[in-house]
Amino acid sequence: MKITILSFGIAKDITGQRFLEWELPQAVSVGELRKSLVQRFPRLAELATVRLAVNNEYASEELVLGENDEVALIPPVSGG
Amino acid sequence: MKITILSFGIAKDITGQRFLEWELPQAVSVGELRKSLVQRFPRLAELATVRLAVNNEYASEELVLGENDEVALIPPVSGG
Amino acid sequence: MLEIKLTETLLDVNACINFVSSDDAGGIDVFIGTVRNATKGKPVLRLEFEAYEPMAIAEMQKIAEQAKAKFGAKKIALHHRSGILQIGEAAVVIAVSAPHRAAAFDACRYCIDTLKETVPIWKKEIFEDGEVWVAAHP
Amino acid sequence: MLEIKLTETLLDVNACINFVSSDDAGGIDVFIGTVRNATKGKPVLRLEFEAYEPMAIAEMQKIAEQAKAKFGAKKIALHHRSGILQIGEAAVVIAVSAPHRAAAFDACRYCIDTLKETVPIWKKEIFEDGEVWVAAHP
Repeated sequence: MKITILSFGIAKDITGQRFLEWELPQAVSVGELRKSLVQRFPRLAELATVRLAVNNEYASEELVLGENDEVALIPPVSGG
Repeated sequence: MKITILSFGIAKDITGQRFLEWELPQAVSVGELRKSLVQRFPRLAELATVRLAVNNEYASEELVLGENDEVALIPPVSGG
Repeated sequence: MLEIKLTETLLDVNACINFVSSDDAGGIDVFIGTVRNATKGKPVLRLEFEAYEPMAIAEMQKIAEQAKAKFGAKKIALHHRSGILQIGEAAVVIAVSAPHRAAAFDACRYCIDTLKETVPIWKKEIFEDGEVWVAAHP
Repeated sequence: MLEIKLTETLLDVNACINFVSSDDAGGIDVFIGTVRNATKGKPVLRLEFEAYEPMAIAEMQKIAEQAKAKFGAKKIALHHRSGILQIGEAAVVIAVSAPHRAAAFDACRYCIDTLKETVPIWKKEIFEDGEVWVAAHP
């Protein structure tokens, strides 16, 4: 199963890329994806928070990802 | 002792004049002036409130008036 | 820095914002009070504001000074109309800048709330069939 | 009625005010967040705002809808800059009209407070000697 991962702000500095494509086994939850991301990019753990959004909506850790989902790494926002 | 009395808003409709000049005995307080005003213009008592200002400042009822003071009748304000 | 104005001409929101803008203020809050076209469902044709001018200006100055001291506002512009106003025109414009937004909001709200209680300005609503001094009676 | 905008060009405060103005709204509150010239005493040269555009717009829309429903606001314009901003430029403009002023203040404040918590936009401060993503670290 393929998903797209978008990185913004300092998260992009850490992952090094705006867009990543990842192959996942079926039935991976947002929480499980988070663990894989931190394993692959340990500096993500240094951030105050990283929320994950799926298809333009903040997602709970339990949400199970589907084919072609767009996941975004949302470090602490600072607009306004 | 002479004072000037200014009336605004509905108070002017009641007194009928923007400026009144009144002769007062010495040592009249704001509270005493208020009584005389209501006696002379009973409809002032129908207003929600009438504050008295002396020389551009809200005055306490105890303040004693002096020669040439400018007293203003301030019905409920409604600016803004 | 404070700018107090009581004027018979149209209020200028941009002038208020420009006055309070500064490179070290992070937030500006602006309140604009406009003339509504109806009161309790009854159409209002226009308004007239009467002011006890010297005292109104003195009270507005006091309010702005208090807001600055109380909330740490940086600059405040407080402009009020007098005379005849058409529907939709601004009766009051208050602009406040502050280092942080909470102070800008709080100071601006303090200004309009206090102005409506203490500044000697009176609004008369002109209807098709008569006119009424607002808030005069209990 | 809501107007949501995320743009690389200068924000227009008057356009926001005009959008929310209406003959039956008694109060308009406007918040303008500007780029400050220093952070903790250190001079800032300029700012860059990065946005996750579709989600930022969706979140701004949600916030405006909530503010309208929660406080009885009438019209809301919520405009945010992206890209490079010079000192003194507006990063965000929020204008809210409501029948009564308390609702306008409360809705406007709700919009900016919530925007700063949830809208996926990131500010990078550019200093003489480097650059920093704001609020990234604990």
